[in-house]
Amino acid sequence: MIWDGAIWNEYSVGLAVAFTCALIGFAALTIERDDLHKLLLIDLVETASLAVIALVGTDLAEALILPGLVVGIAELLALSQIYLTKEGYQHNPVKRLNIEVMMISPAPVIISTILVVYGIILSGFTGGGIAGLGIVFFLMSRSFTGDFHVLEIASGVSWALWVASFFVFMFFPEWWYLALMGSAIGILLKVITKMSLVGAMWGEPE
Amino acid sequence: MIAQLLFAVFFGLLLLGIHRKVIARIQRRPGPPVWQEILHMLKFSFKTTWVPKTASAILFVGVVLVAIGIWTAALFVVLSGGSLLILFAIYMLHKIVEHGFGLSSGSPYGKFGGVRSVISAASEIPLFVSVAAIAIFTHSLLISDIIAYQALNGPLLFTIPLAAVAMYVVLLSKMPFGPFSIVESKELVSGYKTEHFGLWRAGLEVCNGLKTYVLLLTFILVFIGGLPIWLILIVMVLILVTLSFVCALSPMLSPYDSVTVQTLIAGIMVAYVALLGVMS
Amino acid sequence: MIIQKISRVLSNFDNILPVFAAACAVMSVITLLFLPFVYSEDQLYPKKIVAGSTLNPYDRGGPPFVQAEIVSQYPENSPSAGFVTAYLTPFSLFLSKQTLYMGTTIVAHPGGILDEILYNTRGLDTVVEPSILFVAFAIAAYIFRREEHR
Amino acid sequence: MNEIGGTPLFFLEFGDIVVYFTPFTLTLFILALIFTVFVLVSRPERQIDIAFGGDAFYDKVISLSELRFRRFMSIACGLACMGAMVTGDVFDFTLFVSLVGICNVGIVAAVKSRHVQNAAYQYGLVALAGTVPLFSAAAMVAATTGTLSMLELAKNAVEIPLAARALLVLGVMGEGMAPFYAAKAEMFRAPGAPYVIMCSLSSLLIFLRVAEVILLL
Repeated sequence: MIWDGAIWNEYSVGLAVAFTCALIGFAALTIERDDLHKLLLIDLVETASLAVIALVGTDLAEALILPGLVVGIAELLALSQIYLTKEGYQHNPVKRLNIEVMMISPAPVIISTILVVYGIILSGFTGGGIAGLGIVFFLMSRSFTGDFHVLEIASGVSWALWVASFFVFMFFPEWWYLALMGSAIGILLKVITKMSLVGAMWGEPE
Repeated sequence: MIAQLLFAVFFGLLLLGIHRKVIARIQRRPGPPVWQEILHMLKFSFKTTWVPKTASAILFVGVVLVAIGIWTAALFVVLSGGSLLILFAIYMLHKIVEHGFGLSSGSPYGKFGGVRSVISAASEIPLFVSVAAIAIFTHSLLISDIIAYQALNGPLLFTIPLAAVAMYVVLLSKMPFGPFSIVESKELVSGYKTEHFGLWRAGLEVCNGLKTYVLLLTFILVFIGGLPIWLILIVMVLILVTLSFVCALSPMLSPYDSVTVQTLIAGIMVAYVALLGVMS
Repeated sequence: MIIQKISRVLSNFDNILPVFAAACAVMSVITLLFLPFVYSEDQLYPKKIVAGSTLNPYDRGGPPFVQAEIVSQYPENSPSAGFVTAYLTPFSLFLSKQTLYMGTTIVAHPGGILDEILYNTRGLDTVVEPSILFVAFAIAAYIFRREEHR
Repeated sequence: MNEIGGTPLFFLEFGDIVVYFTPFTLTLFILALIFTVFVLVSRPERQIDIAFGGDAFYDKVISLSELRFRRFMSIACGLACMGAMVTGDVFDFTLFVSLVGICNVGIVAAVKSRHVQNAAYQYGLVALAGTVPLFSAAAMVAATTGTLSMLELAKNAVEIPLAARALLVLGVMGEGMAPFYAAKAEMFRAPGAPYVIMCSLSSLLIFLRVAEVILLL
């Protein structure tokens, strides 16, 4: 009864492939005992779910992939921090990127400034990623005494900005341009702060 | 409405009294008088009342009000023939109330009673399964529609006996002294209600009476159908006596075993309803 | 007794991931058995590839600031749908004129196609999504900072 | 539409995502609201252990910052719950559910004990794994029916694959897993009753809601 009637269209073939991948991933998860490997495997399985979303094959799929991806990344971020704490790993001082020829070299500053400025021009998600990369680069090559209050406030502001622009979109559609720019800046800030947090957690010079 | 509410409270407490009496007689004890639970409720109403110093005051008091509120709402839903799903939502949220009672006091005994209440949430899954089974046949979850369906096609008890059994198990898990009543087993003093005394305890007793009344009433309305009120009360007592027999004759399971047994029942029910769904 | 054995396994939270993963694996197999599914051709926000467009694969046609056609679920709820789609910032316009292969970059700008759905018709999704990110960020930052202060 | 949770009382439109209140979802919404208010206004209880062999007692002290953080997480959890209760869109529902999942992990993770951290990590892994069936289910609904709106799906125009429904339930089970293993964790011994209650309340609420969603589709 399963086989007759329905045709094996592209969508079903795609689903078959994606769920086979998920199956392999989950099978590995059932036997894996090491906590860190579990985390990595789950990240792998997540990719299969993104594939299932992508199979919708419309613009809607793209709108759904972004939240799906973000949820995965966000939970990964939180979980890896919990992992570090629970295993009692000390904050290992990582040697900073040793690319400076002289003690006070402006090179990293210039590179990261270029990245940040370019990111701001791009704006949106990609822009945030690039600008954040600039800050990560800067943090890794400079000494940084993590001032998380600033990052948290920036993250909160970006979140509030996004929600505010959403409401503008919904209730004052004639001001859509303002809302669009607001949310673009919001997402930019959001991605930048996340990247900087990653950079700051990465390691502090001793 | 008020009269019905009062009647439900007192009759529910009377049912609990009968429960204790029957268990006592099975165990060859004289047992307390059947109106003992009503006396309890009245006694607690006039006792000194305050809030323990260690408690989280607002939650400690608020949860009593929530408990009475949700079961009053439940009675209203049943009497007005509302959605079965709302009723069962309230029923499941009763877990949170028990949890709140236990945790807000700061006493370790209350706390563990509350925790046990939450881990046994699997006991509620059969409820949804029986809801799904009912929905397959009646295509509606409004209690009034279910009663109308049964008036036409005979009691659901005979159509889907296993769903009725599932709901019976759920009733059983809510009865005191039963095999699943791990929330108030004796090693936890009085379980989640250890620290609630005075007026708060009276509120809890009111809630218990209402709960027993509403659950038995729902069971009858959903699986047997609309009966005249005097017959409903008699059937209620009959069902209660069978429950008391089960409670008196079975030992209490250890907490995790109780959860496992309930989960297994839930699994069987899911398979049963999946089968029903495929067949229909 | 078998029940006691089962409860011993289930009561240990180190075992919940294997148990859950096993359930997921079984479910994947069941899904595979239920294949094939019928793909509904009547989709929301359909995508068409306009060959030769610099905005490929995100071209929806329409000059800037003119409403483009969008198939949404409840068009009456989003009267401004399609405006954002048709809009390109001066910089994105410049990029799109220079090269054929910058389509995906343009999406990242305010005014990209993706933004239309993200910001407008499915805005609530994207409100929840930064909230998830915000909460996860707060957890990580809180735990990290507490370790720092010790 | 078939009336599982009663007739919708009113709608709130956010573009394609329509939030609607039936008697059922409204009941759940109000309960989530009541408990969120409790979290907001009530102070955590204090725990006292009597020292063995005397009348002296120990008072458990938990840092203010931890309590503040857990309160923040519980409020976020309450808001996420309210969203999940009333949203009328399948994908939006899955997103709210994953927000509930991560908040639950947050409430647990803040407790400063190695054992609890371990538990939080395991719950977190399950929550993360739960997003796979959850999002897959939503995507399969979208692909096979061409819509995500529950109001449209309730019209039963196109049959949704049974597998998609089962995946949805499995995903919600993964996200709401944490409280059911809570007895093992020390988290319940740490003060903060209102916050822990939010953890189990949210799980029960999303279970209730997914039951409605499944019956509705």
